[in-house]
Amino acid sequence: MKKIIEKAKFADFVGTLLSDYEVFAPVKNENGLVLFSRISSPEEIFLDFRNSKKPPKEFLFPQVETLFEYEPGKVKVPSVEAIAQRRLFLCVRPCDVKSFLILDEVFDTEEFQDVYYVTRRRNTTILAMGCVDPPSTCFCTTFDEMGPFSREGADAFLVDIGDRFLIETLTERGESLPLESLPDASDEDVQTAEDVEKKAVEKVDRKLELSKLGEKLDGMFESPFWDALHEKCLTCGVCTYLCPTCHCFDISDEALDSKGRRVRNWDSCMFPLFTLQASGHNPRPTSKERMRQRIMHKFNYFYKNYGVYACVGCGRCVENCPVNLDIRKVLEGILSL
Amino acid sequence: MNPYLPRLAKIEKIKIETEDKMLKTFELSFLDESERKKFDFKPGQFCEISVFGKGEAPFGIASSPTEDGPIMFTVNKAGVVTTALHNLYEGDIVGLRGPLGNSYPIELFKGKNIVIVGGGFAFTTLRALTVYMLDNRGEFGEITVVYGARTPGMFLYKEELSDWERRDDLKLYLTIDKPAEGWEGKVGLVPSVLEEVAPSSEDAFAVVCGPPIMIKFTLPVLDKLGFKPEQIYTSLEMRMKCGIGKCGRCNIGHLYVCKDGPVFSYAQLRELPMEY
Amino acid sequence: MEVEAKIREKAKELLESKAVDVVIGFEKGTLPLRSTPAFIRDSSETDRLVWNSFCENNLATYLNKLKGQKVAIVAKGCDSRSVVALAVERQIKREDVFVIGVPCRGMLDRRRIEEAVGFEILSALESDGKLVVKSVDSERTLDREDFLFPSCRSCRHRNPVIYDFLAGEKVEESEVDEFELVREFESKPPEERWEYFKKAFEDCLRCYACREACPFCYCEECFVDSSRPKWIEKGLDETDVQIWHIVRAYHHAGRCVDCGACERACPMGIDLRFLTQKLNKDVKELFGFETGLDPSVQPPLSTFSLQDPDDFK
Amino acid sequence: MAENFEPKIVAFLCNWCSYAAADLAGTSRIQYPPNVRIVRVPCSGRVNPIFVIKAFQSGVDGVLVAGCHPGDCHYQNGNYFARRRFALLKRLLEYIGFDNERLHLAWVSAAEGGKFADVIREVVESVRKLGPIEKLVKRDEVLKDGS
Repeated sequence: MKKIIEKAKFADFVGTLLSDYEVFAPVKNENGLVLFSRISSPEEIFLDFRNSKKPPKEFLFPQVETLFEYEPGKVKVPSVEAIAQRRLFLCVRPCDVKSFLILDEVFDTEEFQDVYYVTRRRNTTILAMGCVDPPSTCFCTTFDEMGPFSREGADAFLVDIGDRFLIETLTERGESLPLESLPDASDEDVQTAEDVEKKAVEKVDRKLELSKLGEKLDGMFESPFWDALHEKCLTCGVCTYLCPTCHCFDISDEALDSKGRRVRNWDSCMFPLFTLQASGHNPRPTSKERMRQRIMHKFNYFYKNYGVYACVGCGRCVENCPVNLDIRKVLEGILSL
Repeated sequence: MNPYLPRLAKIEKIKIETEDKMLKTFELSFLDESERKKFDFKPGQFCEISVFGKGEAPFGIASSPTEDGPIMFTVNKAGVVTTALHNLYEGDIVGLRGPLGNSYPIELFKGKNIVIVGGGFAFTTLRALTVYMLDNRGEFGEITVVYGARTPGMFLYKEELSDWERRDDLKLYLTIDKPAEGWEGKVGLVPSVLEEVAPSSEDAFAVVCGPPIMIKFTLPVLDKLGFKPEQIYTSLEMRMKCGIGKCGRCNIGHLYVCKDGPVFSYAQLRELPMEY
Repeated sequence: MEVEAKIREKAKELLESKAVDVVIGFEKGTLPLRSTPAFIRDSSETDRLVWNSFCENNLATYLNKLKGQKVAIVAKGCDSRSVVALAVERQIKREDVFVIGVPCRGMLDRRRIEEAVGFEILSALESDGKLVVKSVDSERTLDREDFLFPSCRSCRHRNPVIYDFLAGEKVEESEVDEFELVREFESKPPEERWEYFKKAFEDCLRCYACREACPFCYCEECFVDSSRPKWIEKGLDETDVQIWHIVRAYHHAGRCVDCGACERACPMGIDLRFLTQKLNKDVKELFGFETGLDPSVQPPLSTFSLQDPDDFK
Repeated sequence: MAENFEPKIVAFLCNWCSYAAADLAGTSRIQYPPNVRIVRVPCSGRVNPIFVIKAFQSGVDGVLVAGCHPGDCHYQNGNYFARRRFALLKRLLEYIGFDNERLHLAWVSAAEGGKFADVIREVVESVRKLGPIEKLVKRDEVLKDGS
């Protein structure tokens, strides 16, 4: 169904959400960064943003997570209830919503189910919001059925049509949102929303043609392309820590005498310890192997294993790389070989 | 079922395997007996052993599925977890997660001649495979074992090796790098001994585990003996954390050593990039 | 523009004469207001080299990875001090590095520019002290002095301290008190200082961009990566993050040239110079030392003087 | 609360002078508060500032670093390096608003058993006045030790 939320009444709408869900929405913090965080009142929401600095992935796959605590002879797993509250992600961009589907491929396999991720995922309703004015760093339209208004993976979808939002429910979870009191969307509203959508899709013109990518990558493991590419890379963790589809993690124990816990932290293929073995051997010692691994993983290996690229074209790595190593230019370089 | 949750296990027995005391064999038994019954594994699989407060590390299962009771692991003292393990005593509690990974292709090996080539301390899962075949001796053809170590004191499972030497249904060739007094067996590196033993590649499979340098010189010998890549298997070691194909680090090409391995055929490895 | 032409010409000459194996400079970035490091090995490609107000990286950080090669490096004032200090610490051989010095008027902070104009900038043009930024439908002219990086605003070494070739005329040095903000902060009450310290680092991701961007973070194994002993945990615990930053800054006492590369690399916009500038001030006042100015002087923590101040009772 | 608060103090004592002074204080039956836990180091120059910061993070209320008087160092210049290191560390910790009187520095020669006891008493009293440490200490309900 399609309904209308007047912007003036958006705060009330969020108020009703807050009574049923834990709501996570974009917030501008004191240091001026737009991050998704849990809100306690509608006023905290900040909507004049292109996309958040850190992806909302951090609320399904947190940067730090206790797997279990232990005492001598006893292992205590955090109760599932602790992470099973009803939650709602508000105003998530379509690329980030798609990243959840990509993370599902890794964490929600039937052989080994990551209970921490899956519990949160299954209790989260996703209220996405289309990108009316996508920036030049975005290239989401490169990926099939992806774009500033793609609805895949969302329970409901918001379109900003000037002084109001058009909200469209896409799943029954979306239907269960408190929309009864809202007026239905008029044909005119629907038409305006479609125009906004069309304009936005055209704006994302950096569209790469990836059909040949897999076969090119297969043949180029020893290519000198990687020698030229990696030189300026600093092997810091910015591109991986701000990426919505990066899923690598480290497991380590934190202990004090006989008590402690096992913690899962984000990890990065760029870090020295990622593949360093106790013998001192490291199959990926320098930025060359690591940059090659990052590109191969996202655009070759992940595709081979799961049939989808591990990239949604959100542009965060493009914007934040300290040396402006632009992944779009990398892909264009590979495709032109 | 939480795949990251280790089961508690007690160290029943600790045995020092090598003269430099860097390798110890641990026999672990689950605190909860019912876990042992559920723990059915195949030779070649591994487990993640937890030393609480220090971390977790992957170790090949050295005991064979045909041996019930405690599960055997041989640990080389190298990093944080292995050093912590070496500092533990019998009766201490550790965590055990597994069995993980694939195993040697037992079905494929049935009725075939098996050549086992081991080097240094990489004889743990090879022991599991050998004991499994000896306990189901009729199902396999000729078994040839070539096992090399630096010095006589560096062999693992010495008592069993002497038992195997006395068996007539197994050809065992032990070799050490340099002559040592009191040693009558072969002297020489594994690849040269293998060439001398020259097992037939007819209807046979070879399983090779050992330091990279040994593998590098063993492959050409196997090739000369007529072993095709699909007839040669090995078990690889990579840095691992989750052990279940999620934490992203142990990949060779698109395959994860923890989930799609650790056992690979050389036909598979030739298709993958040389990044291990 | 003429500085750019000089850089290109010199680079071409160096490569053609085989004096160097590679020239590290800057080329046009893929985003407006961005230049990106360039590694030029073929003399026909030197036209890729550019010079503008967005050449913000300290290229000296790459010297650690190119040991043994003859390298030419485009260096601003601060970068040239890094070359001196790296040579003093015997990480590079001075004779292996050809310094193409560039007098610098300070680099511009793209994040603050974007925040000031509010629209997404698609192109930018620099002309004598002004910066014209354009989006699809609007345009703004800005005064570059208002958008200098903090380290550039308090910079007293705009001209390279060493160079084998100077691309362009020297600029007048500023007499600004580089530790003015530090002195101001020192006068604040402890609780207020502690609150600022806590808030400054709360967004830290532990992505280590600050470590990787700095020419002086070249340790084989950083103390955060050490497992035996494990000094701090790898997560986002407040004290682990704080200790990471305190010890990282402390490790640069008497080794930091205040180029600001760490701050520019940080994706979360953290005030990283807050700690390093305090140490630079103390090192100057207590031991009379400034990093990277004099190749013959030992860094302060690897030497001592009998007349050092004494806090021990 | 401050009166019965018993601060935990860690003292890094250089083996040749301040550790020997502690011995001397003991053999001379000089009384001093038991709050101090001594870490014996070869020289005050061996004390890495991260030892001090790690101690505070682990909940230690006060740290003393003691070495030989300048000129007496068994290794000639270990204490001179320590002097520079801790001059910078003390000012940096003060700068970030950390209560600086938790870090005490002292030269105590092997013959100064009395001075050693006085220094310990002074450190314990000054840290007792500050109360338990709050800044930089890891507050972690799981990892909190018994006390």
